[in-house]
Amino acid sequence: MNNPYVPYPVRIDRITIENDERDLKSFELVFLDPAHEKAFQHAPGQFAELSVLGTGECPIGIASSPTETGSLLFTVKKTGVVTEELHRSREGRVIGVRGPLGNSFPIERMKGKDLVVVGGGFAFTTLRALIRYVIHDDHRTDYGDVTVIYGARNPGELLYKAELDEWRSRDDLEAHITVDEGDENWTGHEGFVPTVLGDVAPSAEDALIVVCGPPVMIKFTLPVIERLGFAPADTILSLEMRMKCGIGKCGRCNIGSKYVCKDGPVFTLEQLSGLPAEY
Amino acid sequence: MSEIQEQLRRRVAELLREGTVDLFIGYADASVPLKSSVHVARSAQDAEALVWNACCTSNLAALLPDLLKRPSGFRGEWTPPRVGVVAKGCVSRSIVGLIKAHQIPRDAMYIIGVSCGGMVDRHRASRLLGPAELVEAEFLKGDRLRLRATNGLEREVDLAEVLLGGCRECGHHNAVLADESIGDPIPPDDDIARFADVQAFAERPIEERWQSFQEEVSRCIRCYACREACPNCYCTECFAQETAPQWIGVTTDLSDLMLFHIGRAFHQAGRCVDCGACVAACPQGIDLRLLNQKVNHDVKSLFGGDVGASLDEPEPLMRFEMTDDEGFMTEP
Amino acid sequence: MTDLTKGRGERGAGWEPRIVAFLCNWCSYAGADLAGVSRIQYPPNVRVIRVPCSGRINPLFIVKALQSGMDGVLVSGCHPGDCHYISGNLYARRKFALMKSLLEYVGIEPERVHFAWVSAAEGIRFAELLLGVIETVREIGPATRMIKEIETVR
Amino acid sequence: MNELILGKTDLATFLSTLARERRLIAPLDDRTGASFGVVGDVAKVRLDYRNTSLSAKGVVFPQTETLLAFRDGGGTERIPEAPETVLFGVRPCDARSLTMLDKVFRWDGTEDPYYLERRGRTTVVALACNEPGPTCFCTSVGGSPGDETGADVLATDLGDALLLRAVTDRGEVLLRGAGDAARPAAAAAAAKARELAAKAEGRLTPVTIPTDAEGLVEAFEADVWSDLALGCLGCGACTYSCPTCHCFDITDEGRKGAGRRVRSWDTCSFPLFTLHSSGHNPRPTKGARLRQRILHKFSYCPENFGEAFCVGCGRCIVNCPSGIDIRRILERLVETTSKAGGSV
Repeated sequence: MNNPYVPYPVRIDRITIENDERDLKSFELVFLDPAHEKAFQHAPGQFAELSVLGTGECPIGIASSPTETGSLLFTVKKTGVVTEELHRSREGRVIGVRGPLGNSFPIERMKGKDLVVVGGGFAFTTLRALIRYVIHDDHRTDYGDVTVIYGARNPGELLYKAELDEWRSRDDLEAHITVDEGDENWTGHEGFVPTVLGDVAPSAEDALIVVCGPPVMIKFTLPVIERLGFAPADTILSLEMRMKCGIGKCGRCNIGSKYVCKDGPVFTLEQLSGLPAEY
Repeated sequence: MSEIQEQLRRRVAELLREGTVDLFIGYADASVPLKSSVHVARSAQDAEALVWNACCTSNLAALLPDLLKRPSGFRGEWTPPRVGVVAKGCVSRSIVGLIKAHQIPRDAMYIIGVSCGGMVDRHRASRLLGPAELVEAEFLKGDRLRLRATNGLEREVDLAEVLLGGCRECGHHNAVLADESIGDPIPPDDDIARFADVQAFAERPIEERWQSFQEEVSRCIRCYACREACPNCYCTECFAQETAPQWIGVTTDLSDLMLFHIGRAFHQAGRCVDCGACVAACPQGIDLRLLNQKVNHDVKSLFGGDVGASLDEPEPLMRFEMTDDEGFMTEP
Repeated sequence: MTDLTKGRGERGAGWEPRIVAFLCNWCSYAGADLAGVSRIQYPPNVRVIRVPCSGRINPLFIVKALQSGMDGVLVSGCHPGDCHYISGNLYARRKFALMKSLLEYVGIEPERVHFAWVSAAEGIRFAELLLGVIETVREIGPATRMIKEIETVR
Repeated sequence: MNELILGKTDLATFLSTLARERRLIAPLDDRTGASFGVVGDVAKVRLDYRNTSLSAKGVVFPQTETLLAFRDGGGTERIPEAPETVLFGVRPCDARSLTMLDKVFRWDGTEDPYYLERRGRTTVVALACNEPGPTCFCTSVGGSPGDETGADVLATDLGDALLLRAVTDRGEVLLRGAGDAARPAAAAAAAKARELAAKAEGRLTPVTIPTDAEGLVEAFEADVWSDLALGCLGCGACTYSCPTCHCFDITDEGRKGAGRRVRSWDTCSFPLFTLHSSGHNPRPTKGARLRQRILHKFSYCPENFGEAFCVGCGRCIVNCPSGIDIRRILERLVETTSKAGGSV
């Protein structure tokens, strides 16, 4: 019986600091054992428990797409005991990863449809995995137009800055990057994500919209999504919840009868509206 | 006790009808013998369920901070509800402690003081029936109590024999702070040997003390009923569950249980009114009083004072004297 | 299968008591420093933790040290009246008296936990105090009570 | 071979044979009445208790257990080498609760090796209830004083003897190995057992249980919860003594690069249970937390596992410091939700 509580050992290959405040870092993790790498087949939208023996575990979305072989990318904000220990770690340290956990974005159902990806702040991690998967040469033709709207408080807080520029230059992807407050050399949008989404007004016709961000952004974005004509069944969200086991046993991450770690973290707005408002 | 109950019900109904209070906290019957439940009356009709008997072991002061504090995330102007509470001696002393600690505003409360002859220790009474479960308890004339078990076994006993430890040594039968009082005051009985159990335990050899301390805390299941039942435990984050720093492990290892109980008892210094709510709340029947009373004894003998006796008496650990004892210190 | 994560020696040959000392920065730490500066020898059994004032010492520090397997704990601050913060030591004295009494009451050997006042000028007195504590702890042997043994790989 | 009579005088020899090659756990004298413990002296085993204060779940789901041990970054799993165990004298409600825990720890094919290792080595000898107590309500949640669910052997106290009936193969193996202390039972014994069970069943007062899972969720917004929770202290006494509560925490311990990852019981009554590191808490009030305990048992588990996770043992009623009675909560809920459910 394989033990779902035992993490795969991985080495921190590269650490990149993502924002000026230095409380957001991306960790590239490499499996020590190729057999583990083969076993760890994930899909965009899934998460994993990062394990630091002696400190604990924390659930973090997988930021790399399955098309990026060789390593897994996790972007971690320093907020708690385990994330602080991760931020203190140096390249070369061996930690653990447990997963892949939870469900993924409905990449099959998205085929043949236009995609609108709306992200805010550091919740952009699993959305990056989705975008990288969709625009990958093997998959791009399966999907229609792709519109990305991603916002952060200020330019310094934007994740994956290099990639954002590359996406903006692509012709098969429409990327709108916005910040609440620009600085002198900021040339992109200036405004909150919901307003930019309203201005860009992507068509809801035969399209799915994926939105992930801090609660305040979700609160103001959902009405805009509704106004644009996206049906609740076509509005896809990825939720965050306090988690420990990640495999539907420890009883802590439920919303109504659904466990965010097992039945989520990806839900449609339609599913969510059927659940009690306790998230 | 029952005339106090009648008067209490009538007064609370009036207070609610007049709107002097928005809600009144008291006791009601529970479905388990020798136990009462916490009852919140919002209407005159609710007041009918209020009871006053020898099973009212909860310290109602423990519920006041939650009710009288601005709910987290509340927008706009918030005024605390007018809360009424029935207060026996120890509950009123806990209320005094909470007022001094700025946890509850005096003016938002209407306190009905009651004279209290002591509450039954449910564990102590049930133990008289062995493993069979206590099914029925009946208070008889002359402060007697008849107990009946599932297997029909019956025992009759003096109430005094099964009272909570704190009640047997009680020095405050009447409320020290109240807006009105019910029941004629009970005079203090001065000839009781206070801290007798602490003295007896302290005189036992150190190995024996260590052995029984281990036995007592090894029964703990970390459910924190003792902490949640205690009015002194109003911290938003308890040292026992802190993660940065993590003082104790989230385990039932004996060492972690010991640290929890030593830490909890130590935090009672100069604040514990010996109401026995923790002893009554513990599902494992642990003698928590063993530690609380030791700290109370030391505070009394070293620093004097009477816990929760008056609003203007400063807390013993919030002040010092130049002449404080140093006998415990080590000289080279 | 329980294994000790730290090398806690048995009373056998070569066992040396391990003491942790919480010293207040302004007096006792300075006193310990003075002892060193004036070449007064005192054994290396002690690990010093400097705290701003004896008033900063949370009684949980003491039980946490015992839980981690320390054989002895010394807590030292300024003499009453000398406290850099006027009354830190005076408030602390009450807490220390209660903690010492409670620990002994539950069965921790009184020789394990020591409280003292050492001023910045008392280098010799600090060394003597420390020698006394080490000998007292040596007499009662290694700590066995309240220690948290964490199961791990050998 | 599946029905034996064991005279009370031979009980000691029967238990000793069991205890010889297995770990025997049975109710022993305890200041809270009776509590499960490893049996040293078989004479200490009690049969005259109504139920233990804590449930028997600790035998298969201990309050604290090591998941992994590690040193210098390398971790190894710590699957327990659980001994063959006989859990003797467990009441039918507790035996049934084990089948519910099985569902959680085997849910959707994700198997919990720690629980299943212990569970697989445990033989359950249940003791039917002849005298249910005032806080029992097993018949209202699909159980009964003579229920066999979850038991490998069902014992019934006939007064001077115990009728032992093997329910599963594992039970049969146990009885076969019990030596000659017990002899095949006459038909009359089984009839008497059934009669005792029926009499016991008659003494239980039914409780109206909300059986409509969705209907209950409609009560989610009702302010009945904050009322019900006013007296609640938010402690773990009810959940830690409940046989079907299975929530747990995972934390790490260790010094200088060596230590362990521990699983320990946790409860939805504590605010820290769902507190996000951002400070947000989806269940900020006692009312929300009490709602989770009730809805998890009577709405979410029926939906996920097909049955309410309550066996009617009444421990949460006996152990609640504030005298909160789950039966009153359930009745109040049935009133509040439109569709009333009778007893199952």
